[in-house]
Amino acid sequence: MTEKRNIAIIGAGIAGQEAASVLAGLGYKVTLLEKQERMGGMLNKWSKLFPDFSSSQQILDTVQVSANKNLSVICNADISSITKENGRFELSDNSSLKVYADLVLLATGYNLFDATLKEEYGYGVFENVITSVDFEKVHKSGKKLTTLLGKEPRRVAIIHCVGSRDAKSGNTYCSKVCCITGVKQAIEVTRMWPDCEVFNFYMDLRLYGSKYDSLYLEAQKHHKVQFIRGRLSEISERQDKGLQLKAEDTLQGRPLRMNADIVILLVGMEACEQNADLCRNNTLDLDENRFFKSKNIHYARNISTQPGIFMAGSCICPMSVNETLESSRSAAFLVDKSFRSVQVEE
Amino acid sequence: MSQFDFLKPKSRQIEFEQFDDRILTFVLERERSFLTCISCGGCTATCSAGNLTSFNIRKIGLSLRRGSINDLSDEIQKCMFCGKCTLVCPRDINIRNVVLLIKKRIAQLESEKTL
Amino acid sequence: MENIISIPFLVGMAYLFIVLIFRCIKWIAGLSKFDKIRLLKSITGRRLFQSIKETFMEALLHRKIFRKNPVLGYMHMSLAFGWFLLIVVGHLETMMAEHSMFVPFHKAVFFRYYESSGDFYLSGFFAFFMDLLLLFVLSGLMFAIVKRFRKKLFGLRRTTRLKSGDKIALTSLWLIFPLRLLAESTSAAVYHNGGFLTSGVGFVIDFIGNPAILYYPLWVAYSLSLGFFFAALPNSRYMHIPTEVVFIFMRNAGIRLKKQNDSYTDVQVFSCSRCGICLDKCQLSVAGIDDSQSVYLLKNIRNKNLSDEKLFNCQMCGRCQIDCPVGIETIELRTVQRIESTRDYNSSYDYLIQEIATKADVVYFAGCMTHLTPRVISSMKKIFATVGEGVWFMDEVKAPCCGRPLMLAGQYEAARKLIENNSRMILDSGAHTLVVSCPICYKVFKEDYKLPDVEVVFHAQYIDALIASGRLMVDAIGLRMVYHDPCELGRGMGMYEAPRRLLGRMGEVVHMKDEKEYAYCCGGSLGNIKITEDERKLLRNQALVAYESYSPDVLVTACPKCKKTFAAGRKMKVLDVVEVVAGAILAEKPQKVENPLAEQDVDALAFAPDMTCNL
Amino acid sequence: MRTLMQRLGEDVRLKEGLHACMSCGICTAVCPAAEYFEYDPRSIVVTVQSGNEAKIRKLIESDTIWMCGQCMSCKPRCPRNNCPGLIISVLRRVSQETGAFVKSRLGRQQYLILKTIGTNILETGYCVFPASVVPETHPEQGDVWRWIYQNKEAVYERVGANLDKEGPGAMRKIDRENLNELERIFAESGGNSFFSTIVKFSRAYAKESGFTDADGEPDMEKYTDFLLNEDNDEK
Repeated sequence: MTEKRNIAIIGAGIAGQEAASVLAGLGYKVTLLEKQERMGGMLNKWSKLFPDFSSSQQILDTVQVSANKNLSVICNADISSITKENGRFELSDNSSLKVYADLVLLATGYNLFDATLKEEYGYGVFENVITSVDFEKVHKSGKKLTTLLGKEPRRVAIIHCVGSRDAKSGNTYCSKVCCITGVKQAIEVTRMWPDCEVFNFYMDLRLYGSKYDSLYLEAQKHHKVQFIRGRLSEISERQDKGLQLKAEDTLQGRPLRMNADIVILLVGMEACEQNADLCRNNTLDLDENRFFKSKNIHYARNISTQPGIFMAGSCICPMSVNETLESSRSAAFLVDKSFRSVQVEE
Repeated sequence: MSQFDFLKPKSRQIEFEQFDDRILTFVLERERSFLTCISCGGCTATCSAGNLTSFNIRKIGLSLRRGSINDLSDEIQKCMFCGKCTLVCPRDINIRNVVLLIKKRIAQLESEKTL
Repeated sequence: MENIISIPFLVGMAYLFIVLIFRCIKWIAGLSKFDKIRLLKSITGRRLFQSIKETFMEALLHRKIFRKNPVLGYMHMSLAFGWFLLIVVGHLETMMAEHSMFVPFHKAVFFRYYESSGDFYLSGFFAFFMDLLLLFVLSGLMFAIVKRFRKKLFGLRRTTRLKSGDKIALTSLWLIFPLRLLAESTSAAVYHNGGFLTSGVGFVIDFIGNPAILYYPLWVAYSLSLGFFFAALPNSRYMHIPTEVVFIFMRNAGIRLKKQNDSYTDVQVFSCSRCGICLDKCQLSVAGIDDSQSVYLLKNIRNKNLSDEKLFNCQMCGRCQIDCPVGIETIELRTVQRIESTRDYNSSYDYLIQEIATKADVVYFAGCMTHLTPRVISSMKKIFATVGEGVWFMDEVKAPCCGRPLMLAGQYEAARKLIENNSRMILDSGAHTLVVSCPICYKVFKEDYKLPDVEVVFHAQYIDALIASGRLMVDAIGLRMVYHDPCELGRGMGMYEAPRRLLGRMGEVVHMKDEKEYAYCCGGSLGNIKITEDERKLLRNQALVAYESYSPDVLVTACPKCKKTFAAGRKMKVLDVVEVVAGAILAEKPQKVENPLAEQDVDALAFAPDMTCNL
Repeated sequence: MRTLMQRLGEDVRLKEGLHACMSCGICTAVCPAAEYFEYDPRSIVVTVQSGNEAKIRKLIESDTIWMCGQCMSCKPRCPRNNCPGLIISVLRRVSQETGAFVKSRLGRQQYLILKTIGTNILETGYCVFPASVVPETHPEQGDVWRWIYQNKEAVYERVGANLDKEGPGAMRKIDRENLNELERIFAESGGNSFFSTIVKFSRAYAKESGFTDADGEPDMEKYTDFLLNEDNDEK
């Protein structure tokens, strides 16, 4: 009976893959659609995970969907529209691809904030300004973080809330994972260069998860990472390509000028631009932050405003890896439940 | 040995009960966005005047919200009104208007000779 | 007894004249000594004719309104010029009938009431011509009535709201000409004369009623409507009619607005006809701000109830001023009010005194806003380095403000202190050229700084000259560009061509409908101190949507504030002119041209695919 | 040359007192000194935590570290188990050892304290002994103390004390044997060398500041006089 039920999952990041595995295991016909060439999504860009420095590859390997007669994967499928006809959903991309399903699970994930939009922080202008994602790339390559001239950095500044909690960037929400990422990367920098001074510039430290605060404590105690409460206003470049930062040390109540060799911008998470396309032709809604809107944020977080469309992972709101996986299992459970209740009614 | 530090019990504590809200109320009635400040300090860091002198626009806002308006009249005069603070504020606070309103209220209080 | 009907008219007229004379005396007395001399000289000299001509063209023919909006122009012209001709021709007619050069005023106005025979030279012609003129005026009146209730037909989105004085004046004005038509028609019916219009209407009246009974009340009503209109005029917006004449004379005499209110402010304020053209130009309405536009500013100044909330809620972009048919200096007037409003505010910049200048040929002043757009600064540095200019970057580390933002807020005294200090620094440097990359700074450096032997140039001009003289070479990079005119640079300083010429050297500048003096404001203006950020976004989006419709590769502007505002809209790539140049610089040996559009490719940071989808 | 940070780090009290501060401010909130002085234990901890040599030097040369009353109210309240009071003790020690204390008014008073309490304890066995609190040099004690001082024999007898006399009882005279023992403790524990360090730096400062006798040697009488009258408000 359930074999005939088709589920389309958009996005083969860890959320999509986890849900696909669970649902295929329950006997549903699952089509997993990925817009990029390969699966894994944003986690491919990460090296190590907070708070335990475990490898992101390990997670990717663990959630990777295995060959299964109930599961088919289509890559390079950039789904841009969902319509419902005769009780079935039709998913199509900009070319000729069409996928039909009885139920849709959105696992489209998130986009990274484009740091060039925060021009005063100099990303794309000054070479020694990098983003947290650039840092992950360096870390993953096994190389050490160096300045543009290949030198050992004496001082690294990590800037929190770039593109998050910032009306000027159009994102007034908190991306939630950047604070702990900043702490993690600060430790990673000091592990690369024990003599390097690392400063974190924050507005509020939002270390909400279990074991996060102990990582914060560890960063201070064992790695001499320093925390300055103050929002960076601008970066300028010195003659020697070093950077000069301007912020206020709000706890001292005085403006602060600091030279740094490298600045890491903790870029926030944004909703995908394609979300709006998917909302066309149906009653799917976005919330005020352009993420998919839940039917109820407490007890129906995975349920969208369009009956038959479910959601998993960071297309709902910014989430960490463990939350994403929990979210996708929860979504799989609700999908299964909805099929069963429909059959009872029949 | 004319004076003794320990015999001068003038408290530094912020006395919330002696809240002088004459400027704060005036500003808040006219610029609601002032309510949302999180004291991130972006304004002070970017401030043109703050880079040249001890002027600290965030602290001015904070003093207002703490109801202490001593020395505010002198401090606010240092603002050059360039608007960089407004341009960097992550909470979209119209800081230029806040400054203008503070100046207006101070001018009013000074003319009433109550400041 | 017969003259009784003219009494309401005469009383109203007398009252109006007394008020007008009183006002004129007050206005002239309120001028400074120099302005009085200027006015006297202009009245006695050749400028008199120019003023008279302008009065005729603008106050009667409404040439400027006609050019902008022919229907609205016709409405104003038919009412003003038609009525004027009715008075003149009516007077001639009376002179002809009375065989006298001097006829009492009321005789001419109520000519058809007094004159029954129609037996004088050219009486037939006059009857026809006067009817034609009346028809002309009535057609205008019809438009006015339609406009009041169907403003959209006139291309106006909104008109102003009326006060009680306006309502009386408006009602009586609307009644004057229909009543005149009816009164003259009943006369025509009784005396069997009149032109094509009055005799025709008279025939109808005769058919449906008794003209002999209606005759007297209608003439009284006509007289009353005139009387009411004249009496209400000084306290209504129709005061603009006589005031505009005074305004034209004063303006032609060379009188200008001061940094404080004087009677010239009053004259400009009273010259506003509240035609509503400025309302339509104002972008604030897209943000739902409907009470602070120029017309309301003038009204509020006149009624002495101008609040700060309205005074400071204006972009100071100058779009309203471009099309004002009366030529009221709305922006300068608002600035004066801001000066008046902030006169008691104190400021002190003693801390600036310690700054010391560096010797250089050229001074570069980036300005506060530019410090938040480091690409502009790095592009400027690249150009200076390429041409080998000896530059002192005056505000590289510490940024004193140019003073313009203070001026926009009305704090001229405070701005002067900054100007003095910055002037000292620039003069101490011994530079011959001051380069600025921000239009806000450019305007104040050009207009309010006294920098003898220092040429103040805007970066677009400077770079254009570098290229023209061969010191800098740029390559055509084939971009299709929309150029946004910054308010302070375009309408503020009249610089439209230099940036376009510069951009034209490298790519195509798209010609647009709303450009140059009609360009949009980006919404980010420092002139507006009350607007919220959300409202600013609505203004910005209006401009962005317009620019998007030309599907350019890039939106180029010449102001850091505009750039930041537009970039935050995330609709298209936004560059400053100097960034375009920096991306197109040709070194001596041609090298690969750097495309300014090339972004740091975020996706390139991902790793080569090591995982396939072949499950 | 050891850095200041190294010097501070060698002290076990720093290990005990500073783990990691998150600037919550509870120490400042509870601190009695912070209520009355320009004194903020939180920012002192932040400075030490930063390890910035220049800032730490500035700190040990300032009045700030001498304002703490060592009540240790901060210790039980810190959510991170830090103890600003202990950190300040360490800062004071380094200030004394390096001679930085003579750079500040409150720091220079180390010499006065040494002359009073330090001398008292070695000579009498008491930190504060009634006979040493002379009304002339302690006007802050007021008129009541002046009367007690003038009539101290009678007053102490009346309350049952055995003031400065042989035998048992409160305020009794400490015998030579015990005083010798005390002195040995001071010699062994480094108390004496600590005292001599303070004296050494104070003498050098006195000389540098022109408080000298005819031979150009430091005149500590004059210097004491100077310290007693140094203006409180010159800050």
